[in-house]
Amino acid sequence: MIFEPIQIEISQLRCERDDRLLFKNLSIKLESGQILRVAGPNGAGKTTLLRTLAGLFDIQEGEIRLNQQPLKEYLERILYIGHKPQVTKDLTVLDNLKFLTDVDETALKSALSAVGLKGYHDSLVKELSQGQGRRCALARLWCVDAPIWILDEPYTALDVDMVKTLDARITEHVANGGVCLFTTHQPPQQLDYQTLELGHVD
Amino acid sequence: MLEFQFASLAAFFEMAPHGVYVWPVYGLGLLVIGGLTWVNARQHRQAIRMVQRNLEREETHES
Amino acid sequence: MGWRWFHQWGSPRLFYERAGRWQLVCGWLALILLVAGSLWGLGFAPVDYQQGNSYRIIYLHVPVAFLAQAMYAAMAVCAVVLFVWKMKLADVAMQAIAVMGFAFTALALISGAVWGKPTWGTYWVWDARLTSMLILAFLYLGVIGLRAAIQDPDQAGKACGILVLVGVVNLPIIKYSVEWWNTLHQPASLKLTEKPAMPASMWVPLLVNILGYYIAAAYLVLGSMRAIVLERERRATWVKELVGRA
Amino acid sequence: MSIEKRMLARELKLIAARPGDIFKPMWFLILVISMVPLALAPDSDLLAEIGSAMIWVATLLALLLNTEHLFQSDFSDGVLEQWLFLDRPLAWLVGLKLVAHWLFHVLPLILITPIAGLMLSVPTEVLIALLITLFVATPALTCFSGLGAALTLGSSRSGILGVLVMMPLFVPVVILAAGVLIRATDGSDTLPLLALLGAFSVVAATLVPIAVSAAIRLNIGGSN
Repeated sequence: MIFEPIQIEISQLRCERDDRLLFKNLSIKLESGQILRVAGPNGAGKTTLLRTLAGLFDIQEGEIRLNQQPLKEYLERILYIGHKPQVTKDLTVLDNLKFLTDVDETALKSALSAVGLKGYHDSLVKELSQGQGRRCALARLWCVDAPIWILDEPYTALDVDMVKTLDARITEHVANGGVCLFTTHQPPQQLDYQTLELGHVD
Repeated sequence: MLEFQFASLAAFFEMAPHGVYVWPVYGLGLLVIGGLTWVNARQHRQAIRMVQRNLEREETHES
Repeated sequence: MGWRWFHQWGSPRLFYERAGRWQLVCGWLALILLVAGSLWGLGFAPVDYQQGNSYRIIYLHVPVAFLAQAMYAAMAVCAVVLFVWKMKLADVAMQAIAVMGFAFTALALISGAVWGKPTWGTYWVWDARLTSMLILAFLYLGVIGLRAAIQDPDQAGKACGILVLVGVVNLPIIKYSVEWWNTLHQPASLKLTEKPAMPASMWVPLLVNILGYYIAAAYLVLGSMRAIVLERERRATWVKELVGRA
Repeated sequence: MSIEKRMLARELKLIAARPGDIFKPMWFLILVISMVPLALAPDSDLLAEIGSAMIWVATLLALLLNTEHLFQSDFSDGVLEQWLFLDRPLAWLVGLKLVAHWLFHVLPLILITPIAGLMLSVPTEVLIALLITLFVATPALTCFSGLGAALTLGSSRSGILGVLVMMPLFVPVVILAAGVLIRATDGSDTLPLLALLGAFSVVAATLVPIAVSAAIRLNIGGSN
């Protein structure tokens, strides 16, 4: 599906946590088709920035606007996958997806085969390996049509094949007019992205 | 209206027959208010000392 | 323009400076009032014909019990200010009041229990007032415990704010239900402080002491708030300057 | 499927996956009740007199233990933060979760109290009153313990803090319920008290979810 044009405007964002200034005067513009990698050392505020953009943290100072509208109006157009597992261990792969998405079962199953979990839909997440659990969480990228993707460490615990699959999916998503923001410590090879370096305040 | 109700100071401190109840209560009241005053002062001193230590650390860091 | 004072008080630095002066005034005033009121109540107020001298505990028990409840309400006001105006100083006040409020509640409980011994012949009776005071003490403990359990001060403040607001809505319900429960189980009992028309020679010193304890509470809360402000603002330039000068 | 249906379906599946969650509180309740005659005396008159109060307190404790970790696993798995992106206000979702919790976790607990009543030789009419008070009062208790659970989400070493924080707020409910039981023993009219208790539950069930959602949002805002 093709998304309507999106414009994310971050202006003069400033954030402090536990008495430490993480970033200030942060201004970025993002448009449909762009991929932004938020980089920086541990504790630089990457997760904080992503969570602020996803509306999970309150904005301390500055402004975030989506298509000239305040962020709050846009939350259902955001797909956020954090670095926590995002899946319930005691549920099956399919039930996990069913709770968070409003998509029919065939679409869910094709999403699962896209992430290499074909035939695993009836397995409990706790029976899967860590990488497979991560795949289950990422399967939502194949079945939810939110234009804005915010992915915190999506590559963690993924094997080479799955990294390629994910890169291809992100490329496809932005080609359709979506936007993707992510953090990672292993720079992906096959993506055409811009980088925002955090961790240089003071 | 203001007339001392006890025959002597000794009788006042004895406060028969309830001095054993009345005086400890007032003593405790004094202890609580005095104790909290002391705790506040100590907390204040500690905060100042902490800022001082931080300042010293910053100075040695810079030089 | 009318709001300027409000925002000025919200500034930690201005508060710290002004509160120092206020604290001094409150401290001396409380000392004078409390010494006068307590001596008056202990030595000069007439003896109660029913309870004898034990009733003189009233000059500590009643003011402290009033304060215990008033301070919970004050915490609720602080919680509202914190949520509506996002004023961090309100959270500082909430933290200070919780500890002081608990201390006064404990004092009210203990003085009530000691008073109970000569009156009822036992230290603890499930009297309506003592029971609601006990529950109030648990509520205070909850607020203190919750703050201690959460590391981030901002988050702890907001969590306590929610708890205090829920608590203050419940407090009157708790009070009335406890009173009703008390009549349900023990219809006629001797109340500690319910007296038919106290003579002026008895209630004037009580009034002096009530005022004195209120001002003493203000003195203690201001003192505690100053220490907390300093601690929380330890990285602010004004604190560093202040300490550097000293 | 609507979010409401999905929520209930998920709750049912979770129960199927962890049946122990339902049975442990029941086990606890019966165990506590069996301790009463052992600690007191096997005198059925005495037991009948204090029985209903003991069952009430034991059920209260079982409910608290049961609700204490209501949001904990969803919070640490990061599923709870996904609730913010669902197309409903958080307070509504929290309310649903509490309803589901009451239906699947609290109701079974109430349903086994007659067994506890038989163990303590509680008279039938009091037992019926006991069941009714539990039905009417537990929604409020569930909401408040849910709030305790939500407030302490962010602190890793909270222990039973959520229980300690919320317990004082149960006082009116316990007093009203005890009033109903006393009147049931006398044979006098219990309806006015039950109505009050019901009103308390209704108000709690409408307002407390808002506080719970504020507490959850606050803890999500603070976690990394």
